[in-house]
Amino acid sequence: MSDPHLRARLVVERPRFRLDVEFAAEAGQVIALLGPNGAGKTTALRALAGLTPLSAGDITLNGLALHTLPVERRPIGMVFQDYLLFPHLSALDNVAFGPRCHGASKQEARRTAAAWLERVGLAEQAASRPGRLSGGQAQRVALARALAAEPDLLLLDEPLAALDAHTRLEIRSRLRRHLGEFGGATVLVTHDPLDAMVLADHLVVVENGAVVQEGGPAEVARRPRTDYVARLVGLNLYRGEADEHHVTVGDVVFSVTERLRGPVFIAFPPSAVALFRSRPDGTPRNLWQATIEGIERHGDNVRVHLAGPLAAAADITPAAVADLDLTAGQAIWAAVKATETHAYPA
Amino acid sequence: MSDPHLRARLVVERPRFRLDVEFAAEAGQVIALLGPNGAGKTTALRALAGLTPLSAGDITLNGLALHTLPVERRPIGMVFQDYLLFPHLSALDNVAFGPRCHGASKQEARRTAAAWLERVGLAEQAASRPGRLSGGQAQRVALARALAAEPDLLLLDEPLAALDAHTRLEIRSRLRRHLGEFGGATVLVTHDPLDAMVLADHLVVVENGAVVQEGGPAEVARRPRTDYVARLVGLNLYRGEADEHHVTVGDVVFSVTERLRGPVFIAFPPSAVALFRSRPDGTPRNLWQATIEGIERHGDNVRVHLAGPLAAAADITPAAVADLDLTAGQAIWAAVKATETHAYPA
Amino acid sequence: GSGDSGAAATAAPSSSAPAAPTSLTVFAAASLTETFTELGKTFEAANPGVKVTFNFGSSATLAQQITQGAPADVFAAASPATMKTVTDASLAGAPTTFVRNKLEIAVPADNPAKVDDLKDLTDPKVKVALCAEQVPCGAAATKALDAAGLKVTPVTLEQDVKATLTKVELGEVDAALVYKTDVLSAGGKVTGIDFPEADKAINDYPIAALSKAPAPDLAKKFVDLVLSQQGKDVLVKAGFEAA
Amino acid sequence: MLFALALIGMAFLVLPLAGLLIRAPWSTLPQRLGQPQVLEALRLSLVTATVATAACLVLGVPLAWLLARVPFPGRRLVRALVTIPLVLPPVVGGVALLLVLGRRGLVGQWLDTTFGFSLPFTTAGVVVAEAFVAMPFLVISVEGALRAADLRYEEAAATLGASRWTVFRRVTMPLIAPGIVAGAVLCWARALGEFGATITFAGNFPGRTQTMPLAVYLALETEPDAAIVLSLLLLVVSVAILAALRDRWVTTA
Amino acid sequence: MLFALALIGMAFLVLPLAGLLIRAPWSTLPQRLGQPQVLEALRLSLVTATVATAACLVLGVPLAWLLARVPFPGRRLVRALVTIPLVLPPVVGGVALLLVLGRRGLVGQWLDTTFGFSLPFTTAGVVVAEAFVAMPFLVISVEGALRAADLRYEEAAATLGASRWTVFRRVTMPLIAPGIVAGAVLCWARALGEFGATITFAGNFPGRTQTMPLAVYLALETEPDAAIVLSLLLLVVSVAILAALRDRWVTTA
Ligand SMILES: Nc1ncnc2c1ncn2[C@@H]1O[C@H](COP(=O)(O)OP(=O)(O)OP(=O)(O)O)[C@@H](O)[C@H]1O
Ligand SMILES: Nc1ncnc2c1ncn2[C@@H]1O[C@H](COP(=O)(O)OP(=O)(O)OP(=O)(O)O)[C@@H](O)[C@H]1O
Ligand SMILES: [Mg+2]
Ligand SMILES: [Mg+2]
Repeated sequence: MSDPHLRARLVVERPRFRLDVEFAAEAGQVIALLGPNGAGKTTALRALAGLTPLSAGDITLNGLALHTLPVERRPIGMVFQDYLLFPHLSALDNVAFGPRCHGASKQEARRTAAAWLERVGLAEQAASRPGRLSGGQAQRVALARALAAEPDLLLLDEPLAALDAHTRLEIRSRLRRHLGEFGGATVLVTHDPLDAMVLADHLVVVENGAVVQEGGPAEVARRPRTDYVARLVGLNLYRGEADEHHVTVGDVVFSVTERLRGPVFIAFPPSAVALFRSRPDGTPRNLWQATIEGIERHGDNVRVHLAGPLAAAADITPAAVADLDLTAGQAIWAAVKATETHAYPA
Repeated sequence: MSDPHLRARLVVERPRFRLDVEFAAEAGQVIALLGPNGAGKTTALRALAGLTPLSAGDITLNGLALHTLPVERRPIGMVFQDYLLFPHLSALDNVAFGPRCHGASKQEARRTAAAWLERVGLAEQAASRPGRLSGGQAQRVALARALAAEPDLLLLDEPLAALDAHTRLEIRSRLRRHLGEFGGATVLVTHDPLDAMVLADHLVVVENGAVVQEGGPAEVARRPRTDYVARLVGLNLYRGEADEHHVTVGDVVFSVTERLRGPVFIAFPPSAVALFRSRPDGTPRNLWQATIEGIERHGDNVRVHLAGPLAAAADITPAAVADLDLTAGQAIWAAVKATETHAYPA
Repeated sequence: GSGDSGAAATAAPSSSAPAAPTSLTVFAAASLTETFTELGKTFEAANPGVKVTFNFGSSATLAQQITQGAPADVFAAASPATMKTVTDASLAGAPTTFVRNKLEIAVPADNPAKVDDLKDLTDPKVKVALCAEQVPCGAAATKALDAAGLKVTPVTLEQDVKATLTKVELGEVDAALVYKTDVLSAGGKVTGIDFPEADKAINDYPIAALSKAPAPDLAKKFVDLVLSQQGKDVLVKAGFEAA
Repeated sequence: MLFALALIGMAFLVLPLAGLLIRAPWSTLPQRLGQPQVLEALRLSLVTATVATAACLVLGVPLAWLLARVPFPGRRLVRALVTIPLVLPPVVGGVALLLVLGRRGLVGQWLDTTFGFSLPFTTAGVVVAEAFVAMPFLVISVEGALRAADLRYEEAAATLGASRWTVFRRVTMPLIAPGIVAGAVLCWARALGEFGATITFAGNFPGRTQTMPLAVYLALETEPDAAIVLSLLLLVVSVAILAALRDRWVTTA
Repeated sequence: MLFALALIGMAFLVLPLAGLLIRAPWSTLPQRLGQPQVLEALRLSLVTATVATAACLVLGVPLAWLLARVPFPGRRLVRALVTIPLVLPPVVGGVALLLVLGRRGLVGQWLDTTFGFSLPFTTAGVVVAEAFVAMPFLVISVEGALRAADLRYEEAAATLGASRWTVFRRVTMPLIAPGIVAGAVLCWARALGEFGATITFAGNFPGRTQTMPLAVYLALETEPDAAIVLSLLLLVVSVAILAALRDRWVTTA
């Protein structure tokens, strides 16, 4: 088949918001929709499911014109951002709901459901009503419920958001395993770059209702094209003008290893930024004076937010903070090793 | 004052669950309740708020016997796991609700509310009903609503869970700033170790309704005492028997830099684990044979889960994966540098 | 003894109404409940194997039901007007007046307003209840008051005579114009006071066998029973005046 | 404030009962209640009210769903028309039923000539009259519950492949169970107390169409004290049934 | 399936209206409606039903709240007792009211001797009778809505410092607005159609206590056609008011 499994163009008009995105996925592929709060990710998923009507556009799944079908005829499974488990049914019956709708007998459906609950590690809670489940337990049941319907297209709205770190790791790898076995396409909405990187084959970054970047996870992580994406993957990102091995960003000139001309992006990780109380000697490249805007613990390190000609984040060790005696509002010199920068055409 | 600002002993009995925790906090301190799904964190918060009756125990806040007061007389602010914004009120009126209940005039309350919405970056959404807010926007409104009531004790049930990475960073630092200014105590429930580390002065780890570990973030991160905590802070953790510089864990013997005797914990990060296709030469210490259980991308690296005498995680570069030609089920040798292990009394 | 067996017969599920002529259906004004029930038993005793079923209700409702095709054999109304709607629809032959009812002043047993004749009702301090003009007792009351040349301002115009009587029984009003039969049925709770103008406002009760009666022979027999001396005795005992 | 108002409201509803209790002729009570006609009327009342409620549930819940969930032209009007039997004085309601379902009525004529079957003056007619008067209570309560319910559960069910009917049966209905129970209680109680439409449409035949309220009416004509006894019996039985039933429904719902 | 049932339900409720329309004496209609007593009765009906509904809202919503939210011993019984006026044949309800609030009633006697004020035969008496009969509809609908509502919003309000009364007023009430509207509609419609208790308790005097249903009933005695005209007038007016009002309430709620 030359046509992709899923191809969608989704246009939704709202009074003060317009969504217009387009993407495609091969069978077995996982697409992650990433984007800031209010970007339109949930809206896009709802449009795929048929819960929000399209203003324009179309959806083709496996040759089927999905946008012409009512919700219940679309071969989809969906996990909602706030679960929406049926409060009057036990966890088991929640999961059995999909199979029953697809014609399984009561017993059969319950057997399937029990197997799914087992797989998400909730066999013990099978008889509990959703009101008695903790937040994370509820989300796992929602996941099982969507998967048990054996959909062709799986729609996940932040399926891992409420899970604790441990469970998250487990469920993430289980989800990955299932998505690997899964013949259909998956569209995953998430905020968590790690989830996106681990689970998705293809990222679609949405901001303000439009696609601002898409590509493989590695590609997106390495070459962010917007501030949001850069922050997501933990990079500092600027737009500059390249002239061979030099890139000028405002008043600051960077040496880079790439050889480029014209408008480019330049990106480097916070850990590549070194801070100095006084101007260091040597070449004036990759060096600028900044003001400390804030300091916060960040894992084992400390993240320093810099204002000045370039807004940047720098990660340094707690020891260094003590040595440099850093406080907010203080002026400081920042430098980046040329080998740690990465430049690419804008 | 020698007494802490907040001192609580909370006992809640449920048919198949018993919560029994005790903690204290100084004025201005932030306590994080960490724990796996279903551990009882939400239950503990609800008990503090008076929404779930205590089976036994007491709560003293600033000399006040909190457990004797009805919910509405307790000087608390609470952010719920699923927000619970009033669906019939605009974002502004949701936030103004607390001030109004505390006697402010309608105008005054709205002014306060507008200021709070501004602070969480939602001035534009002031007139929207909760049904029209995205998940993250809703959570920020919930945060503003709790803070606007100017409580003495702030209860946060995963206040950052639905936020995107960028907003999260912002709100987290704003929250931190506010918590810094805040004179009362804060109890924060979270799954996210980063949130806990950044925001909290003191961690209380709850598992199965009981406190399993508590202490400063650095202390807990460095010396986890349960599997859950270890995984949370990204360490491999084992319980062993120390004899001077050697610690025996099952069949494996580790060399450690500490000098201890008797039962100890030993911990090391996944990045400290090296993998070899065949038995490496040299000292047999810190070396064991394992089976690969699973492999997943993990940030820029790859995380390999090992089974065998020790269940462990190892982080290696993608290049190394290719070199070693790793696949699930394969047998492999694992080794840890003595300098990267950390042992402490159990 | 006999009450029990009668009740048992009543309780037995009677199969569809328009059955063999072993069953007679009588539609009668609610004020005839007691007397007609007694006559029904007499009729059943005289005609073994026949079961009499009554449908008691407001005369107007009964007339409405008959014009809409109710399977009735006999209709006994509390006013000539309601009977007229049935005869006008040619559903009954000429009706016969079988009994009359006369007005009395009813006052509570303790007679708080010290009423003793019709003139006392014009006192504005006396609360009076009358029947609405649309119902027979109201029409009769108007006639009587007109005949006496008195003008009474009542506090209420009741929908039927029983409701009027209830107001007296409970002491809500000090006096009311109701039928003699009603005063009698209330036992000692109200006192009746006769007045001369009552003779000018007598209400007739007509009865007729219906032309589409499922059991025409039995219908005729029942009408005859009501009109017989035996029937009259029962009715007069309850306070009616013989026609 | 809330408590005070609630207590006044409660007193207003319950005090008149006290009046009846004081007035009741306790000495002759057992003898009056022992009469077979009384039990017959009570049985008939309970059976017809229950059957009428069942019929109202079957027809009324879908109607409420239609009004709450399916937009169609004229919905406003239909919604208002549904309240008609509420506003119509019951006796007129009975006349209207006679005009339509009576032996000479619009539909009744056809029923009579085709099947030789006629509703008025039968127990089925009592059920029809009660259902007609009581159904709006059910429809309006259930519609209110449907409007208050969270639509998104129904969306979730649709994404799992549930048809409209399945969504309705397995998600909507259980979610609004308290509303349906409330509506059914109203409906049942209204049917149990129904008088005007019943006596007009179905007549007043002991054992066949004479329900308790009709028996009370006749008793009022002859012995007012007996009427109070009958009313008390009806009250005690219905209150007992509701108290027993509703709590069970409410808790399992 | 759903549609079919809903349509049958709708037909059942609306068809009898058709019967009335066919039977109505259209030629003499304008003349009949022009009579001043008719308009007087209509005005009185609308005013008393509206005042009675307002009274029921003030007393009934707190009562519903008490029954739904505050556990107290005997709650089951009280909940069942609230349905009494539903089951009580209205005429008996009127008698019960007289026994308590009449001139010689338990409370009425005291009212009469202390204030020289007596409820029967006054417009206020009509309101009392209508409120007594209609309040259970409101209480039960609102209680159902309260039970179906999500308690956790009330919890959230309490953590923000809202007293029970504030929670009730600013959170509970708006959240269950559709339920309250449904209850108020039932209550109003029931009050508008109320006949038996009104005539028994308040009597029937044109301009003071004669509401439309009373006028209809008396018209039935002499001219059934006039009764149909009056009923239709009552129907049209109430349907128009409900259609106009409810959609506005429902959408702003
Ligand atoms: N029912 C609605 N009616 C009108 N506007 C809405 C509605 N739901 C959401 N919006 C608006 O549409 C935009 C997109 O919302 P959406 O829920 O799709 O965001 P999102 O990307 O899922 O955000 P989040 O990550 O916070 O969940 C937002 O500006 C939101 O305010
Ligand atoms: N209303 C309830 N009735 C009975 N048991 C409950 C109820 N709510 C929660 N539980 C049980 O109590 C335990 C603790 O639940 P709780 O919600 O406090 O967990 P949690 O630590 O907040 O988890 P999560 O991180 O998933 O939100 C769980 O086992 C849960 O199943
Ligand atoms: Mg969203
Ligand atoms: Mg929780």
